[in-house]
Amino acid sequence: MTDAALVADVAIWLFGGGSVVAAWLVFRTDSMVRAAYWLLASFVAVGMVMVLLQARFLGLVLVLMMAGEMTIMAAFMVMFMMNPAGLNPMSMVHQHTTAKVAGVVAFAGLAFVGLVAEFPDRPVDPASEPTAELGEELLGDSMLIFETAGVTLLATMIGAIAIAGKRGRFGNAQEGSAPPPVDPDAPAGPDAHPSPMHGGHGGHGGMHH
Amino acid sequence: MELQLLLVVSAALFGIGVYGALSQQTFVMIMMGIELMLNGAMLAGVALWGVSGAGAPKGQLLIVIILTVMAVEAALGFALVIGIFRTRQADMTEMLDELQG
Amino acid sequence: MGLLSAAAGRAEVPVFPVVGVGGRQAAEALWLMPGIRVVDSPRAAVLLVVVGRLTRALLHPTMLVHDQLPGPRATLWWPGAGGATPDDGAQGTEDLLAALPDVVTTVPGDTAGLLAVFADLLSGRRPSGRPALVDVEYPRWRGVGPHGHGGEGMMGGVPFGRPLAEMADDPDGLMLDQLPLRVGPFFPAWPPGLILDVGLQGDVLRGVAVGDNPYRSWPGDEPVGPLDTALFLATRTMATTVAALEVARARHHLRWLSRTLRGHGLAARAQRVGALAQSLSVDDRPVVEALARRLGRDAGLAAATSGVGIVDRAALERVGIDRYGGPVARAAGLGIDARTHDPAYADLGFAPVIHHEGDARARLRQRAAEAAQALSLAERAGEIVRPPGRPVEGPRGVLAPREPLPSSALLALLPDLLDGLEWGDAVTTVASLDLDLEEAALDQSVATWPARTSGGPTGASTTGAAPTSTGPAPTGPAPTSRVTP
Amino acid sequence: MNWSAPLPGVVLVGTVLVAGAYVASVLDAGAARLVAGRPLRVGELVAGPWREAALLARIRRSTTERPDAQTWALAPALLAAMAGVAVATVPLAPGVAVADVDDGIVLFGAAMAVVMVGAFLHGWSSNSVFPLVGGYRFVALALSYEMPLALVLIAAALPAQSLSVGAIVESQQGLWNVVRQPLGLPLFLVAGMGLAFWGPLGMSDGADLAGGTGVEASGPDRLAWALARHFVLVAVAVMGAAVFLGGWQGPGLPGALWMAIKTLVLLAVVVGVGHRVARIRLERFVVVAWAVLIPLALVDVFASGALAL
Amino acid sequence: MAPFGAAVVVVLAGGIAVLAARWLPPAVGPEATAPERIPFLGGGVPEVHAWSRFHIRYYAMALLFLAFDMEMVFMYPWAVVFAAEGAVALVEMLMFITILLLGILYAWREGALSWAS
Repeated sequence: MTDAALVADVAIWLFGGGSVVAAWLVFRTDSMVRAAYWLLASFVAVGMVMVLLQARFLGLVLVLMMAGEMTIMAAFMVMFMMNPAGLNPMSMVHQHTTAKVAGVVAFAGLAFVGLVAEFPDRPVDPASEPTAELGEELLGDSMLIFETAGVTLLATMIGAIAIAGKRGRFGNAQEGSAPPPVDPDAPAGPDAHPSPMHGGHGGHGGMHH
Repeated sequence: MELQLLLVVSAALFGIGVYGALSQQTFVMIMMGIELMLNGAMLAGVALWGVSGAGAPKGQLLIVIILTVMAVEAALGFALVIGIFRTRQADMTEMLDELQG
Repeated sequence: MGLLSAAAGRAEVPVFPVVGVGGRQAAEALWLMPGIRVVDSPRAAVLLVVVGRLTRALLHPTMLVHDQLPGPRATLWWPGAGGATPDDGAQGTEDLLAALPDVVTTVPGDTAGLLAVFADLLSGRRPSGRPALVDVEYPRWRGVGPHGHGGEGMMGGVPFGRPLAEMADDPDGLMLDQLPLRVGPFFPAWPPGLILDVGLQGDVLRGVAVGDNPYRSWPGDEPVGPLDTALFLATRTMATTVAALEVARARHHLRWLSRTLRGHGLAARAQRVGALAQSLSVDDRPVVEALARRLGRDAGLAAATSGVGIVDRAALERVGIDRYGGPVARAAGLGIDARTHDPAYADLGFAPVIHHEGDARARLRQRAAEAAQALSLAERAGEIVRPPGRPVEGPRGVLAPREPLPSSALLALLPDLLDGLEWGDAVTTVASLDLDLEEAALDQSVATWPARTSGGPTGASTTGAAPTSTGPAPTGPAPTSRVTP
Repeated sequence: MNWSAPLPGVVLVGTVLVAGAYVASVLDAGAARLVAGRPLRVGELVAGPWREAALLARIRRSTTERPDAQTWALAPALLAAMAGVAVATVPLAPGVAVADVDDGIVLFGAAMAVVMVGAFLHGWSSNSVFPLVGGYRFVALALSYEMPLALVLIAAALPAQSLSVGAIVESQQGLWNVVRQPLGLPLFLVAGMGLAFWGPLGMSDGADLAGGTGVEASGPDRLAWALARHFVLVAVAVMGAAVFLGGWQGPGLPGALWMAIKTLVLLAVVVGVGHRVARIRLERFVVVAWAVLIPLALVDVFASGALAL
Repeated sequence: MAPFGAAVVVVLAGGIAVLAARWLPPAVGPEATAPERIPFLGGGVPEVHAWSRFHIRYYAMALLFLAFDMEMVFMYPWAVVFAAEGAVALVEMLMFITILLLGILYAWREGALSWAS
């Protein structure tokens, strides 16, 4: 085994192991932003493994796509999760045992198949140009799949916006929508806020030396 | 040997994804579980393509399709979360059950 | 380390200004001083420069901002800024400033003194300022309860000393968290002293209220002053030349333009305009006219301001600005201007500049055009003298006997105007109104300006910043007015 | 020399980034003085960045009540690392490229996508309102400029029939892309300004937020963030010079010098625009990006494609 | 593979260098006091943590991005083989893009790109 091949092998193990660790941390953190970016880390590690396996374009494009997607994921999770930064320790799980068992079973089953099944040893030619081959495939035999993807994405865009948005320019006051907030805790005027000098907030109100 | 270990790694990713998708209560966290499962699937696909599939273009196409599925799932998933939250102020599956029941 | 400190000691001095009573002009002059960089956040500053006189309500914010300077840090005090005598109410501020450690008192605009303090700090000859506020222990916070929640549910309790934000309705239909914020009085994008209580939902303001005016809590007798409109207020007792008034008006508008340009991320262009304002004379008319044309055409500024903060006639009438006129009203199509009926202007062919859109861009173009118009009037006015006592058109509107000053009315616009705006648009809107909290404080504490007879800080003695040079009298025929009716 | 070896590669990329960041800040200060109408004191300009850096290194690091310290520290590191990768993909002279991979512009795109993560984290981590709003602003900005950025690079790849930056440079023999694809460079620079949140696209760190994502950063943290931001700007300029201005090609002078000159020109353009054009409203930019910039970038792609046939 | 290795090395080196810059020998003072750590609000004291359910106003645009971004995955390989495949490739991609542009058009018409007001 040459040095370069050894380095590549070690790198594959490091990234492979890293992807699993990062994936596990996704569900071990209370901060939604961290969870999303641990997932991104897992994707990046898998992308690097792909690069090392000669699927260079796919590995890089996975990183490119997921960086955007996971940032959006983080933004949405922060938007819709109570306590999004995990300031209060929390546990948002149910049917924990079932889930654990299912996870382990899925892992064991798939790993067993992976270890037992016989796969032919036909590695990809390092001199090949996988990006160009993918392009030819897309424009040639799989042209319909390619165009179908376009239609699917169009349907996704329209569907997503129709579901998520309100009719018309969303956000403008519309019939039936709530009036401006009358939140008892919202600032209503100067008197609503005790001056920091007197009130003190959670023990932080400053005092003079 | 390399292939087998990569498949074990992808099985681990898939297993963690299954655990996450089943155990989490919020929609978005469930989506993360699903994305992890797809991540494992992609890794397995590329491993088979690179080590055993002699770099057949169809293998790459499969990964591209998985990527598309992920994008579609994410976009529609988030849209649903917004839509549901807009109507019910609920972001957890169980809260949804209660509201339905 | 020595080399590093030596290099650091010669860097531009990052300064965070704290603007007290009468300190606004001196604080703005900081922007033009060589070797000094005014920064937006105390975390980036080394020196805290207290300009003018503090009030009781400004003390805690000052101490807090002082502590937010990371250190090495020091506090400079520039009393007597803006034309007041140095000990004008200094005693009160001194008592207040005793709460801050090691305050160095120097003369306003004293760059050398400021640089010396900075160099001493970095060389270690001067110790970094100790914290002004008492340290408190952060409460321990750990989860209790069935799911490891923080004792009172996931959202309850006060983790790390503060509660979490609570949800509020939104016209968008998504009931998400709204942060109750009290921003000011030293928020750099706002006029000094402005405190706004806002609910921030995402980056959109919900429920805006103007907080107590901190300039009203002066410990001494004299609450405010000198105002930046001092010369105009002085006309009640003092005869002034029309030329002097108009140059002062042009200077006022140029200073506002400079602040606005800075707010839109154009600090360098703001410096140029600020320097022009400082040395303004009638001779600068062509320069100012060119500037007004350029700013009116500027596509970037247009994109940043058009359609933002629209003040319509109804809003003007609701808060009573239709009584004052002023650039805000004229930018919304209301052609009120005291100069129209002022006999001193009768021979000058004056007609008010008017814009109709009523948005921030219209106000920008309005003030730029009025600055140019003012210089043109000054040029033609020659030695015309205006007798005291009549209502005068100030830079923010009509100053009439037994009427409050315009700033309070402008402040009253804010709650309705800002509600529902994105944060950046709200900042643009606030800046475009040319608010002055000192003027508003005077209003609320001393009622109407002509009722008082003593000179006081707003009187004729405090026109230090007002121009006396009106430039050479125009020769030849008066230039044609560029006024757009 | 084998520039792909670890040590020479890191040294080369590091040199380019640091030298570029230094030149960019000197240019920036110079442009500010020109626009402000103040005297250009060359000595002060040249020493300025070092003094500023020394000062920041002497200032204490501040923190907030309950920040996410790790992600806060990670943010500038991410930006710097990604700027490094971006520079590494570009051949700086004939045969001098650290990582001129065959999917170069994809690697560049991936690196620049991760910039969004870094900038968002920088805003999020301090648990303070203004940085938070700034971080979210950057996400909106990035989602808007990212597509035009990738599209104009794809258009440049069409004549080269390759995604490698080296091949794109070679394909400009005789005719630079700035002429062949006139829409490309302006769109690229707009996107590049967004990447470095510079000038009119500096909403995330704007004055209306008192400095946005950087409000709570002081001392070394502020230095790291400023450096990282300048690194990204340099990466953009280097990539722009290679893809649109013919890279190291040019008559007479050595290739590396041509590359340096072209990079400098682009830096000067961006810095100059930054002092002349007001900060744009985020909402307006989002609409313009989707309704104008993306269609324009697509026109660029298909026009370039038709031309390349 | 060597250039990719170089890229990875550059990532690590750049990241580590900037992380290390945080531990330059600055004037390390005493631990920050509680008031020193209060986030900047222009002199005000925040009542609540800034971390909250942040209402992003551009969520519709973000959804649009998720779907539209996929176009990149198809376009990069297309660019490589474009010249070899010729006009057919141009037409196919034009069709694909036109379909996607309809999505943007729809979103724009729906006002999904605009902010709340």
